[in-house]
Amino acid sequence: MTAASLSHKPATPVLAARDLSKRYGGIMALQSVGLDLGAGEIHGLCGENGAGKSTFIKILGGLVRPDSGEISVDGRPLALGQRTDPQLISIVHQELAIVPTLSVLDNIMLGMGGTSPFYFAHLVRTQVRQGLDEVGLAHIPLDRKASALSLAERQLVEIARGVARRARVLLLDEPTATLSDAEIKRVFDTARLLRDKGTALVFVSHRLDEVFALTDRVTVFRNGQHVLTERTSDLTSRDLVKAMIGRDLVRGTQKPLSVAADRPARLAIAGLRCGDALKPIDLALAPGEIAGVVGQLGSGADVLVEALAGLRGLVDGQIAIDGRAVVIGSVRDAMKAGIAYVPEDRAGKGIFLDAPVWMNLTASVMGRFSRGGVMQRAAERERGLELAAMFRIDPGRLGSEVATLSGGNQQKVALGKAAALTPRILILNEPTRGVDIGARSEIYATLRRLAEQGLAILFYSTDLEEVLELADRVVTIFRGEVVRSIGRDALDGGEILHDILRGRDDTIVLTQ
Amino acid sequence: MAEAMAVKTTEGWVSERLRRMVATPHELHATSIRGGTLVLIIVAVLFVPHFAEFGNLQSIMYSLAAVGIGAVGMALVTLSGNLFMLSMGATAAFSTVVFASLISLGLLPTMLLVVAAGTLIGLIQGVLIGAADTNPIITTIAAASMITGFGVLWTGGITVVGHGQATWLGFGRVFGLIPNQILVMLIFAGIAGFVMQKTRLGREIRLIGMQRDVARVAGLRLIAATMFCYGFAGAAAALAGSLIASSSAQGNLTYGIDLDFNAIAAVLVGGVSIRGGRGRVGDAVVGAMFLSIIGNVLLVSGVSYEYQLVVKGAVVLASVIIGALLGQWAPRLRRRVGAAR
Amino acid sequence: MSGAAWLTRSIRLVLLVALPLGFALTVKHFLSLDNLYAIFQSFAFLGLLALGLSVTMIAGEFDLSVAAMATVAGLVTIKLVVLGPVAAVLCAVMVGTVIGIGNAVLLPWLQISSLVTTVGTMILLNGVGFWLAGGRVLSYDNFDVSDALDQTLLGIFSPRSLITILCFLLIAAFLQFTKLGRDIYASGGHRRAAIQSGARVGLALVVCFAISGAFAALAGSLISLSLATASATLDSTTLLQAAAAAIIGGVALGGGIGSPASVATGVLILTILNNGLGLLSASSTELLLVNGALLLIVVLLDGKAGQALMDLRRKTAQTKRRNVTWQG
Amino acid sequence: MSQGHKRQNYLRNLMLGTVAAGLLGIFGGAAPAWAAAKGSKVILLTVSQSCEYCALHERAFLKAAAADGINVEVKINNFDAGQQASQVDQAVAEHPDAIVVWPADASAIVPSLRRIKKAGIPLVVTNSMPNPKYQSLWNIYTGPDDLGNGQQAGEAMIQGLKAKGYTGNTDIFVILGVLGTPPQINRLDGFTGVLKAKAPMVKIDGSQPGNWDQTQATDAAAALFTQYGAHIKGVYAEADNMLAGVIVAAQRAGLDPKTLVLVGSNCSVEGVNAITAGTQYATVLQSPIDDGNYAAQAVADLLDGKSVPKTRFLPHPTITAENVAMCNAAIGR
Repeated sequence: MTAASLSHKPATPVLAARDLSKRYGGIMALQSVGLDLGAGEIHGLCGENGAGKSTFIKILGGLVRPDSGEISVDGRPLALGQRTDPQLISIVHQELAIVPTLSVLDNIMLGMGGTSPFYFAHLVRTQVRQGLDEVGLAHIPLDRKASALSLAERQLVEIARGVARRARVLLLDEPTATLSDAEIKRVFDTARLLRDKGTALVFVSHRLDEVFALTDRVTVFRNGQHVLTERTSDLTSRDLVKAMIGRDLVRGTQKPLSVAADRPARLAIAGLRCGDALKPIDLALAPGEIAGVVGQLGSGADVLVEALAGLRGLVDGQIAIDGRAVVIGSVRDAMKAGIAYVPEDRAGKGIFLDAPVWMNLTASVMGRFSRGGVMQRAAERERGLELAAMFRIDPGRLGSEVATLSGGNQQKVALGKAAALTPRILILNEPTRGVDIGARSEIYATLRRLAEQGLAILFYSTDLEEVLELADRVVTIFRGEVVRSIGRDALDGGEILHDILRGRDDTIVLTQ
Repeated sequence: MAEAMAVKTTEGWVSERLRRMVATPHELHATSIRGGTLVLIIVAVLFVPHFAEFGNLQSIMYSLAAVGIGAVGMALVTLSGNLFMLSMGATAAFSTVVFASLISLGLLPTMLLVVAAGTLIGLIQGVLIGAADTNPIITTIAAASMITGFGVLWTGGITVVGHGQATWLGFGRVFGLIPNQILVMLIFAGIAGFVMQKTRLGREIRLIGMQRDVARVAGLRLIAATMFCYGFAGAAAALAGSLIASSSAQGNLTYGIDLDFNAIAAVLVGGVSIRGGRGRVGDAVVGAMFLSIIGNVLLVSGVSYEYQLVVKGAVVLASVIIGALLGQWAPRLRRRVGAAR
Repeated sequence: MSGAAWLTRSIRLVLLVALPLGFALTVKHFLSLDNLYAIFQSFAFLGLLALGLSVTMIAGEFDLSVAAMATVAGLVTIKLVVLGPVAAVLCAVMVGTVIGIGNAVLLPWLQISSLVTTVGTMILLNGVGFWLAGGRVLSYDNFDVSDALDQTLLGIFSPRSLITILCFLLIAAFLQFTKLGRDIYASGGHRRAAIQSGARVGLALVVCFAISGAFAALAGSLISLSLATASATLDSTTLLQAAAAAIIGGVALGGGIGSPASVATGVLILTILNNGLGLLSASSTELLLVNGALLLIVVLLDGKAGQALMDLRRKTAQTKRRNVTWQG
Repeated sequence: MSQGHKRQNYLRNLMLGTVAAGLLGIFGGAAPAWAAAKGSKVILLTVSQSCEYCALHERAFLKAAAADGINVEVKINNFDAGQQASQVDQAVAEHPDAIVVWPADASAIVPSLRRIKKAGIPLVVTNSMPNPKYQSLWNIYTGPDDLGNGQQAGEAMIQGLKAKGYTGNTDIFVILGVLGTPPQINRLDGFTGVLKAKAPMVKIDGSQPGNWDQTQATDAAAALFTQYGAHIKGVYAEADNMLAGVIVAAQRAGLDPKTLVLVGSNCSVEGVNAITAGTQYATVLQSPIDDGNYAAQAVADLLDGKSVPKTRFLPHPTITAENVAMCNAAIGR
C-alpha cells in the first residue's frame, strides 16, 4: 500500500483496516489492502466482480480469517476470523439475510449479541420501534412475518437490523440491486440520517450514479489490490470506470435500430392480462428489434416477461407470433411457440451449477439430439461448440461444471442455453445482473449480433444505464399499464424515471 | 475448430477419465467404494476361510440380488431429488403375495403382472409427488401403511402358497454357475443405468434432481420424470418381491419388508448424493455389493448377530462420514489433477 | 404457502375438536377417566419422541435415530437400575444427549444432511442395542418404580404423562423466550440468512440434537421402567408415528415452522384417533388405512392441492371485496 | 370371516353409543365380573394380523368365542410392547368381563398384568408365558410349551439321524428366532438339553438368528453351510418358515436336502409342503387353531365358573411324512 492511496485519511478513524491479505489456493483474493473510515462518513467501495470486495466484506464480518493484516474499530483491535460483534460492524448482505418464517422484529433482533440468554419480544419492541422511527423507517411493520413482505421491504428490514444494533460501522453490500428507485431513495435517506448521527457507512455498489449521489469518498479494488481512495467530488464517472477495469470503457457504440413501421410484427400482444398484476397490455415487437421493458418492482413489468415465458400459467389476452395466434400456458408452450427465456436468478433458476457447460447448453433442446429417446452425444457436442463460439465461451471448458466459471461466463451459458432453442423471440429478465463491466459489453455485443440475424429481443431491467445502452425501444410500465413505448433516442433517463414513478398522469399517484 | 477440439479430447481422454473419477464429491466417494469393495474382496479371499468357495460366492449373489434391485430403484428416486422412497419394503412384501397368488399362470406372466402392479403402485405415488407436489418422504410413508393395509385386507395375514413352478428364478443358474437372480439384477441395473446415462429422460431426471427450479424454467418434463422414477422404483420393489417369493413360491406381508432400509443403506454407502442428480445407478449396486460382502464375511466368520449389526451400522456411518470428508477434499484433489494435466 | 398453512391449521383444529366429540358421542367409555388416563399414557411416550424430533425439524433437520435411541436408552436404564432408578434414567438421558450432540457435531464438520448421518446413527444404535441386550430381554423385578411412574394422578394423569407435559412446557418456553430458541427457528427458516445475520446456527443445531437425543432417551428410559423390561427390538413404526404426529400437528418438514403446541396437537390427534378406533374394535388394517389416509390428506393439503384450494378461497374473497367497493 | 365379525362389533359399538339402551347393550355393558360366558364381553389383546400364525390364532379364537356367545373386542399392536401397555390401560378402562392377552413381550407385559389384576378383571394369557414366578397375576395360561417343543424337536433330530444312518460324531447347526424372545430361548434350551442327555456325540457347530424370517434364515444358513460345509448332517430351525430358508440355502449350496435331517417347528404351511416333498424330515406341531381355541375355551370356562387347570399346554407331537395329514387338519388346510 502506498502512502498516496491513503490520502484524505480521517484524523480519528472509526474503522481502520490495514494490510489485509487472503490467498485461496493459488489465487490472491486480497493483496494487502486497507481502508480507513471516519465517523459520519459514507464511503463507496467499487470494483468489478472478482476484485476482492466480497472477501473484504467477509473478513470485516469475521466470516473469513485473513492470512495477514489487522482491523480496529475505535482504536481497539478486532479478533480476526471470529464473528465480529454486530454492535461494532454490522453488514447488510447483498443476498438478503432475512428469515422468511420469522416476524420482522425477530429478524431485526436476530444475532443481536449481548449476554442475556433470554429474549422477550414484547420488552424490546418499543425500543426497536423508537430506533427505527428516528432514522425514517417508521413504516416498517414489526409484527408481520417476513415472508409477507416485498423484496424491497425485506431490504429495509435488513437495514433496520443494522440500525437497531446501533453499529459503529454499517456496511451496505449492494443494497439497491433489487430495489426500485423510490425505494432506493428511501435507503439513501436512511443512510444519510445515520451518517448525520455519526455512524460510518460503507456502500458497495455497481451503479456508478448511486456512488456519486451518495458517497463522500470512494475506494476502488481491482484484482485483489487497492487502486485508489479519493473524495467522490474529485472524481468523474470516467475516472472511476477506468480505475475499476484498468482501461477506458468503450460503450454505446451500437447504433440503435430505427423501427420501421411497415415491418410485420414478430410478436404482437393484444389485451394481455395477468391477474391483478397486469392490466390489458398491447405490445408489438419487430424482428431484429431489442425492446427494454422498464418499471418499478411491483409495476407488473417483470410479470409481463414471465407471462410470455410461460411461468405465470394461462393468461388472458391474445399473443401472436409472426401473425399466428399462440396459447402460452407453460414453459413448454412458450418454447414451442419460439420463445426462449433467461431468468433473473441465474444460480436459482437459470443454470444447472453442478452440470457441465455442454449439458447446460442443450438442456432445453434435448429432444433435438435424441433418437428414440437416446441422446446422440456427437451431434450434441457439435451444437455445444457452436453455441460456445457464438457466446465466446472457452470451448476447452465445455466439460467443466458451470459452478467453476465466473459470473459473466455463467450468464453467457444461461444465454447460450436459451439461444440453443433457435428462438424467434428471446426474453431476458435482468440480462446482466451481477455481471462485471467487461463481460457485460461482450454480452451486449452478442445480443445485438443475434438481433441483426432477425431475432426479436424483449428484456426487463431495473438498471436504467442498461436500458439506455441496449434497447432500441423503451417500454415504460406503471401499475400494470404501458405508459410509453418509444424509440430510445426519443427520451432520456429522466423521462423514463418520470414514467415509471408517476405514470402518465401525476394525479394517479394521489389516489391510492 | 471442432476438429481441433476432437484431437485435443482424444489426447486428454485418460486424464479426463481420471479427472472425472475425482471431479465431484460423489464421484470420489463412488470411486473409493469401488476400490474399497475390491480391497474387501481381496482381504476376504486371503484371510477368511471358506469365503472364496464357490458355494459361498453364490450365496453372496443370492443375498445381493433382491437388495441390489431395490437399491437400483431407490437410486432413481434419490437421483430425481426426492430423497428416499419409504414404501419399497411394503411394495415388495405385497408383491410376494401377488406373486404367490398368480404363480400358477407360469413364471413369466406372473413376473410381468407383479412388476406391472408394482409399477402402478409407484406411479400413483409419483403422480401425488410430481403433480400434486406433496412431500416425498411423508407421501411414501403414508403409501406404505396403505399398501400393507390393503395387503392384510386381501390375505388376512395368511401366507399365500403358490401352486406353480418358480424354480427358474429361485434356484436356476446359468451353466450351473451364475444364479439367474443375479442375471435378473444385472439386466435390471443395466436397463436403469442405460436410461439414466444415455437417454433424454435419464438426463432430465438427473437435471431435475440437481436443481428443480432451473429444470422448470428450462422446460424439462418434471411430472413425467417424477412419475417415471417412482414407477420404476415400484417396479424394482415388485421385482425384488418376486425374487424373494420365488425361492419357496410363497408370499407373506413380512417377506422383504426391510427392503427400504437395505436399499437406503446401499445408496448411501455407494455414494449417490442425496442432494439429487449426482451419482450413478451402478454406485448403488456397488454399495449393495459392499454391504452383502461385509455381511457374508461376518456370517462366515461366525461373528454373533449383535456384532454384525454393529459392524453394518458402523459401515454405513463411516461411509457417510468418509463420503462427506472426501467431498471436502475433492475440490483440492481436482485442482491437483487439473494442475497435473 | 401461508394459505395452505391456514387450511391445514383449520383442519387440524377441526380434527382436534371433532374427533373426541365424535368418539364421545358414539363410543361408550371414551370419556371415562380410565380411558382419558389411557390416552395420556399413550401421549407420554409418543409425545416425548415427537417433541424431540420436531425440535430438529424446526431447525430444518431430521433426526431419524430417535426410535433407536429410545431402545438403547431403555436397555441402558435397565442395565443400570441397580444404581437406583433416578440415577439410571439420568445416565440414559446423558447417553442420549451425548449421542445427539455427536449427530449435530457431524453436520457442520461434514456439511451433509442430517437425514444421512442419522440413518447411520440409527443403524449403529440398532446394533448397539442388540449388543447391550446380549441376546436377552432385560427385565427388572421391582415393580415399585413401575407402579410409581404409572399411578393415577388427578384422575387422568400419571407421573410419566406429567413429565411429558412438563417437557412440552419447558421446550415451549425455551423456544419462545430465549435467544437460542429464536436462533433455532431462524436456522430452520432460512439457514444461510440465519448464519449471515449472526444467529448461532452451530450451537442451535447442537442444542436441537441434544434435546432430541435426550428426550428420545427419556422416553425410552421411562417406558422401560414402566414395563420393567427392555429389549433390543422396539417396534419399527415408532419413528414413523413420531414423524407423522409432528407433521399432522403442523411442523414443517422444511423447517422454521411449528411449535410444541402443534406437536401436542398432532400427537393428540393420532392417539385419540387410535384410541377411539381401538374402542370401536378396529382391525389393524383399518388403523393402517386410516392413519395412512390422514397423513396423505395432510401432505396433499401442504402441496399444490392445498394451494389450489387457497387460490379459490382468495378469489372468492376478492370478488366479494370488489362487489362491496362497487356497491360503496 | 374375522373382518365380518369385526364389522359387526364396530356397528354394535356404534349402536351402544347412539342408542343408549340398545338390545346388546344390556348384555355388553352392565354385566358384573365373573358373569356367565354367554353374552359377556371379552377383550382380546393380540399381536399382529400380518403373521400367519397370529391371524389363524385370532380367527380360531373369534370363532370359538362366538360359538360360546362371547362378544369379543380385538386390539392389535404389531408386536409393540409399549403400545400394548397402553392398550391394556384402555382395555381396563372399558371394564370388560375378562381379558385375554397375547403378550407382545413376555417380560414387558408383567406390569400390565399387575394393572389388570388390580382392576380385578379375569385374565387369560395366551401363546407366550411370562416368567412363572408371576403366575399369581393371571388366572389361566394356555399356549405352547416351548421347552417341550424344543425337546420334541431334539428327539426328532436323534430319530432322524438314526434313520438316515448318521451314527457316531455328527455335526448340525441351528437357526434361531429373534434373540431374546421366550420361544427362541426355550426351544433352544429344550433342543440342546435333549441332545446333551441322549445323543452326546451330536455336536452343534454353530447357530445364527434368522429372526423368524425366511430370507434372513436363507442368508444365515448359507453362511453356516459355507462355514461347515459337507460335515453338516442336520439342521434345526426354530420355525418351519425359517427351515424353508435353510432348504433353499442347501439347494443353492448344491446339497440335497433329502440327505440331511432337517427339523423345524410349528408345522406351518412351509413345513407341510416340505415334508410332503420329502425335503424336510420332521417338524413339531404347534397348532395356531388349537392355540386360539384353547384360549377361547379357557376364558369361557373361567367366566362360567368352572374349575380349570392353571396352565394348559398345547400338544406338541412330532410330525413326519407318515402323519402329515394330522398337521394339515391342525392348520386348517
